[in-house]
Amino acid sequence: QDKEPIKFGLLQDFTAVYTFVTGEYNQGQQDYLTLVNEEGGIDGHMFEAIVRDTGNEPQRGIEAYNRAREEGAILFDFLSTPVSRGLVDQVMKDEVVLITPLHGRGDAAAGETFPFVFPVMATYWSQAAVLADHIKSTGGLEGKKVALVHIDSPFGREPMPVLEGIAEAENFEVRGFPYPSPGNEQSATWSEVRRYRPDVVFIWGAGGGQSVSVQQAIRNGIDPASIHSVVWMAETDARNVGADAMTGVKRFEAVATGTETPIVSRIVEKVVEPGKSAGDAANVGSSYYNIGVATMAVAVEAARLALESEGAPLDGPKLKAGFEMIENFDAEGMMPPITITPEDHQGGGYGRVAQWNGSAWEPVSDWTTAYPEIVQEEIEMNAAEYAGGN
Amino acid sequence: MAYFIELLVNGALVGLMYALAALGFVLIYKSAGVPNLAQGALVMMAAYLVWYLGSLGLPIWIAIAVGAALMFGFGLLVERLLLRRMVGQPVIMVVMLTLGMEILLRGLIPGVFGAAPKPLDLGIGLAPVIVADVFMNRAYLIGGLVAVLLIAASMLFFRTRLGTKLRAVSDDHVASWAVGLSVERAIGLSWGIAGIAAVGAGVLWGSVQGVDWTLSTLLFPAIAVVILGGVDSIKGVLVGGLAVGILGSVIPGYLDAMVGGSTRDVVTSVIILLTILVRPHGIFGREDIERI
Amino acid sequence: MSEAVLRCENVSRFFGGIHALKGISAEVRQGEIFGLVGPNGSGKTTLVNCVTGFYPPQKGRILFEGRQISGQRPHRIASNGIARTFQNVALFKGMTVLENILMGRHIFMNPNPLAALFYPVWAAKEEVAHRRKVEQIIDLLQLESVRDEHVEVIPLGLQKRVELARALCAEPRMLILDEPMAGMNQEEKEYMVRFILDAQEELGLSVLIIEHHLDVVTSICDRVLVLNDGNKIAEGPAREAMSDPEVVKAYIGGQAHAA
Amino acid sequence: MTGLALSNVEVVYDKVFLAIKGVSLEVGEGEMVALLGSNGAGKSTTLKAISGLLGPERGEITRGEIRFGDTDLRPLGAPARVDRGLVHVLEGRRVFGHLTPDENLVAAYRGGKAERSFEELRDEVYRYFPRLKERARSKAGYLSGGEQQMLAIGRALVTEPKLIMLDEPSLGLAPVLVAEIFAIIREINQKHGLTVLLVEQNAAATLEIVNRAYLIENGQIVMSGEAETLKRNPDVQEFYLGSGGKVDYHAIKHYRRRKRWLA
Amino acid sequence: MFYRLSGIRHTSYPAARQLWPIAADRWQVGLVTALALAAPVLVSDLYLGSYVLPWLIWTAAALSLSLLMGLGGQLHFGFAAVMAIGAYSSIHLTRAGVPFEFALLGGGVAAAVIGTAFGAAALRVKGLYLVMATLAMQYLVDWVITNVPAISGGAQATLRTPEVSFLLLPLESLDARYYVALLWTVLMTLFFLNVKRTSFGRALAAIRDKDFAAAVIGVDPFRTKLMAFMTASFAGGVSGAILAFCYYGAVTPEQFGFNVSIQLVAMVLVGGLGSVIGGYFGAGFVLLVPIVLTNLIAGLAGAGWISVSQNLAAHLPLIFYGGMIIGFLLFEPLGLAKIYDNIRKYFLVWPFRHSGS
Ligand SMILES: Nc1ncnc2c1ncn2[C@@H]1O[C@H](COP(=O)(O)OP(=O)(O)OP(=O)(O)O)[C@@H](O)[C@H]1O
Ligand SMILES: Nc1ncnc2c1ncn2[C@@H]1O[C@H](COP(=O)(O)OP(=O)(O)OP(=O)(O)O)[C@@H](O)[C@H]1O
Ligand SMILES: [Mg+2]
Ligand SMILES: [Mg+2]
Repeated sequence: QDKEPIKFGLLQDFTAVYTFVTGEYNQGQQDYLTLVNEEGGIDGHMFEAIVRDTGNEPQRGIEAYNRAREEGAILFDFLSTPVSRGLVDQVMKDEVVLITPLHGRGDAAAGETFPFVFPVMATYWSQAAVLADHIKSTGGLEGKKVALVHIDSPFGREPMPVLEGIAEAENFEVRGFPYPSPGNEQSATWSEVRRYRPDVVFIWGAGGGQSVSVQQAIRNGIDPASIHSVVWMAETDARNVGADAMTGVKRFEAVATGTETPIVSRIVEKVVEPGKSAGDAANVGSSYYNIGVATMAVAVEAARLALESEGAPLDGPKLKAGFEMIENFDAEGMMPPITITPEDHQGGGYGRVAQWNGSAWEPVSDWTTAYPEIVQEEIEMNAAEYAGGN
Repeated sequence: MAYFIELLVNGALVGLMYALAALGFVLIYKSAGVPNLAQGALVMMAAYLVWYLGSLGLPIWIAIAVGAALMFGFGLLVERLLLRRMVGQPVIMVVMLTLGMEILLRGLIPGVFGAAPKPLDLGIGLAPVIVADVFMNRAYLIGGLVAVLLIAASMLFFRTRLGTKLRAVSDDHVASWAVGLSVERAIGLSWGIAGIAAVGAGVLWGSVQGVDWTLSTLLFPAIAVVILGGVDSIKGVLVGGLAVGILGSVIPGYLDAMVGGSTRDVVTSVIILLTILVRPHGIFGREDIERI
Repeated sequence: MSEAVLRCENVSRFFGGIHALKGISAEVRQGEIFGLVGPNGSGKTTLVNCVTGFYPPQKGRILFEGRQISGQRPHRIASNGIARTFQNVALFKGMTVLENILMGRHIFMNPNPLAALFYPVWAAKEEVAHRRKVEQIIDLLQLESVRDEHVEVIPLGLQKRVELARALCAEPRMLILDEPMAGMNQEEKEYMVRFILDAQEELGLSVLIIEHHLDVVTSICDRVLVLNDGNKIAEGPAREAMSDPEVVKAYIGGQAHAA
Repeated sequence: MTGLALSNVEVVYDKVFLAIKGVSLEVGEGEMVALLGSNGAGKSTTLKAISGLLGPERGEITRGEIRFGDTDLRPLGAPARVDRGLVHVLEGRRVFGHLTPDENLVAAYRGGKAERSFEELRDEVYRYFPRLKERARSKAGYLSGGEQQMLAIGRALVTEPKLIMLDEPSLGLAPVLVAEIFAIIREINQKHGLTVLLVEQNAAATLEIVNRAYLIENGQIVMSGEAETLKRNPDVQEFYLGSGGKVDYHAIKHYRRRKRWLA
Repeated sequence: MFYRLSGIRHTSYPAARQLWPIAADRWQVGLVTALALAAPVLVSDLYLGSYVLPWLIWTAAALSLSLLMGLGGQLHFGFAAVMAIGAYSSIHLTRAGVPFEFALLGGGVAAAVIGTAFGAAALRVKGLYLVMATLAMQYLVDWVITNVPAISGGAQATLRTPEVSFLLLPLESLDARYYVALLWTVLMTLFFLNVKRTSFGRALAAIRDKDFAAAVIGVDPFRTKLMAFMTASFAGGVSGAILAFCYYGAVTPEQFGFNVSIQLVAMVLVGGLGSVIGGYFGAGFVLLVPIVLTNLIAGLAGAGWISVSQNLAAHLPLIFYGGMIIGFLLFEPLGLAKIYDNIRKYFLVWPFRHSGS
């Protein structure tokens, strides 16, 4: 059987800003595709990953994208906000699928404005909403003081409008505390945070800056249990801070961690153990690895649906249609059940909160979505700005 | 008031941490006349080395000692393989060489040892040191002490005969040869010492932020320190470090809330610009003797 | 004797704690060759630097052709008609002899980046016109053979000559030479003197020359000024001033190796 | 013998420019020899070839032999040659401008390899050049030209040389200092038996103090002999001595006859 | 030692001042121009759009910087910020309804004004200090762009270029964008070549070599340097605008970050300071080598020729790239232009091994 392979362009930043995640994330993606191939592909179609480093540079992204497209790739994942943002227009013109899980433009959730772009997982807005909701249900939000300590970049500031919206609804106070990029030094910011005496702290950064944030919070006498992190907080950060010291810190979680879920245990058995993993076996099951697996699980599911309803050979528009047919897909329990529609490319904005227990991330809430109206308003506002030319 | 003092104290400590990274730069400049843009990469490399040695099971202190020895050797090697062939070339070429080296190391080290951040635990602990309501960062406190010690040691070193010889070499290579100084050995030595200083910076910063390539970006605050203090002055590292740290802590401490963005880099940039406008050679830097 | 072209009135200059010039007054007259001598570090170069604007005097003033020039920046002073050479040869490396000399015409050109955009209509004519003058000077100083060489490869003696050519190209009315004959042997010195005299005669210049070669000073200078430690210790016709006992003690020494 | 001997040395700059073409010369132990020649003749190049300083200027010895006593110098680096007792005072002084005179001397002191203590050597230098002692604490870059020249010579003496090479020590110096420095060079040579190789433009003063001299033109030795003999040579008189210092510069001819020594 | 025009004699001053005095060179230039004009037909869209086009634009940018660094000897480590000013200003201008042609000029003027202001601040210093001053400029401009949403394009910090046309040619198609970029690069090239022959160019070079000697023959160092900053910033600003409109289509602050400034400096140095052909080579090298290496290594790994981890494979281009910069400096410090020159000389004097004496 010689059915033509389905190609995905995983053109990511392995060497610059996203090094903290790309290695594990991309390994998870490749391993999952290997697993699918080992299991016979989808309807006999094999998956092929075109992996290139872009160094977070738009120009290298453009070249890698054009080349991969010529090689026949119909889905792209850049795992780099600048590259994704720079290529959104091109992707839509070329009618191929761009997935932007946990990066890129949040407003791409608006499927009608961004027909070929799929955030697939909870945007930063939804993440903030889920975290806020968790705080509300555990200790209440009313009258609390919330500090958003964030890297001083568009990404760091992104949750602010949503938090302000929720603050209005729930009657609490929120204030932003920016620290300069790359975040390896934040002491002045945290002195200010301590003076503010927050009840709840959100930390919104990535990479080394995250562990510095946690350390600084603890050094300033902030209870680890009141620290809530964006999705970028993993085992490595816990080891940096000190596994014990970090106990109690919470994070948003888009995908379950560990090797227990069926998919990951099959990867271990059929990919890792035979030595076919794309990287270090020790990474398997880590937070970022599993996120990578989940993104590909969604993509492969979309391809399966597209093949089923539209038939081979697949192309961009067919794959897009496949994505929009995804309904209640949870990757065999790895992730919240998502439903993608032509209007909602985020899949509902589901996630949960997990807490570091000294050795692992332990879920402390169910998969949920929160404040959909507030998030939706933000999405629409930004999407309208984009449609208007921005 | 306590807030102000806290900003001041922590700023000073941060400044000393930067000074630690800046020290290597000044050591090389002072004794070889080379602005070493790869100093940040050396700091990163040192941190990776110590992490790697630790992950082999060596106790941290031994790992640091071995790391220092290796970095010293690496400094000698850099001179032997690269700088020796650049003698007599214009400075901009040498600068470019160090830039090439920075790119090379930025690829090589994370490429070989892994790009994801590595933990480096010095056992410093996270509990704050609280003196009269002022919270001090314990890691920075120790880093500041180490910085002061290393700076003092370097100052003493340059008072010795060997130190004088290194300064002579940075002044004029050909004249140094003519009186029998081995320029090669002097430059190698200065790179070696800068390698050791990089271990200090790499280990302390690595323990705070984790070990990954971003350690090499310490070059920029380090350069701000150096410009303010004077590129060839060890005293300048100390004073420049304190000034950059304190100004970069106190001013944003009040300004950030008003502006709604983080102003530290702006403050640092303005410090650099003002220094250059008002006193181009920094506080203690030597002026070029130019006779017309 | 004709009137003064250059006039220094009570010029003082400090460097940090060093008092390099202590109120020097002097004047150079139209068409003469004026020697400036004195021990090393006595302030000769500093005086010249005051005149040409590199280290403006902190006290006193300097007049050129009756107009005050102290306080002006070097390039203004240059375009007023004063040209100079330097103690340590200061040619533009990486340029040929010809380009170096052409630089001397700068004050007559209009250095505008836009000229490059419209090169054929604008800049090309300008260049060709100036080339004629440059060729005259090259001819005068016998530099034809090295015209297209890069300056750093020609011998020091020729480099000094190129520097002189560059200064002459600016068509100055006053020429200042800082040790033009340092490091030259007898033969080369003679050549250099010949060129200086030719230039002075043919172009009608006033010349201020700093030189340590006593024989040259005494034989070509109309008058000299002797400095010592920032003070004027003698001034007057060359032979008289040079035999002043104080000058002999401070500058010439017991058994003079006049060569 | 422990003198210096060059035979047939050829130096090429930048792989293309032949600066000296087969220079041979000898300097016997304790002797004082001068190397005279016009600008760009290759005097400095010869000295650099001896002291091993051609490298930084992209020069290279392509042929010939340089021996100092029994040792072949060509394979040695510059510092090793200083250890053998050969020191070069560079053209244009080149003191360490940011160091004080004292520190300049320290930099040149050879430490453990030296026979005498630093203090001893320094005091000796200050004995020769008392002026330096007065300015021992200010930066060398701000010294006057003559003082810098003294410092450069003093710095060379601290290396305890057997042979000292001086490249145009009188360049840019006032007559009184030229006399002083020449007197000191002579003293160093006569009292301490230090061998001296002197490159000079000031031929008159030089021929007064040296034993022998070589004339170099266009990278080749064109004449050599005892100082007394040379002084009487008509060409040397015309081109180097200026007919005994009695030149009337106003009467110089524009075009001169060719030199005769190759004919 | 230096290249001489052996065998060619000029009979008038103007003839000696031609841009390309050698007939073979004129042929070569003509051929390259013809190839450049025909490129859209000759080269596939992939190569035209992802290689040739950015290469041209970055060449123009590198030449702008080389004007300052190569001719003027003024180091500038914040040139990406200058380009950013040009790019952002021109986009905002076109959005405000200004025709594209004027928006380009406007971008250049904005860059020139701000770039010159920083240049003026830095005029007192040279070398390393100038590097730092311009670095500070980079940080300040970056900060303003990221912290002022009105400039950066709202919360998403992305600013898309509106659809425009250049002299009635809509910038829709790749070919149109290519020709606009080509036009600008050719203009820059001619300008650069001519600058070297004008009094302005020589004054710049003079100041680079010996500022005091330049002053003494009447060159105003302040004015000349300022003019160099102004000219280079203007050209850099226009290049930035062209980059935004003809290549990126949407700008984000990262596109003009500090590392881009460093890349520009590397382009100028690797190519050869102050050399036109070096600008082309340098831009090509710095821009394309990492890309080519990435593809090469991926290809080799895919074919099973090398087996390294994904992590190391991704870092190999960086390693080679750094290594090549070092290699150039060690073995050919005058840059790629010098290598080209050596080859050219070899052929010019062929069949002889050396020219002249
Ligand atoms: N830029 C400067 N900074 C500090 N001191 C200086 C500077 N220029 C000159 N001096 C000092 O001023 C004094 C006079 O120096 P100047 O160069 O004018 O002497 P000179 O007469 O030209 O000597 P020479 O014959 O050696 O050239 C010296 O003591 C010198 O050290
Ligand atoms: N670094 C170099 N590169 C190329 N050519 C050089 C270099 N140094 C010297 N030369 C050339 O070699 C020849 C001899 O130079 P050298 O310096 O030895 O002359 P010199 O006799 O000392 O003259 P001067 O009286 O000027 O000091 C000259 O023609 C000079 O141009
Ligand atoms: Mg002088
Ligand atoms: Mg010489």
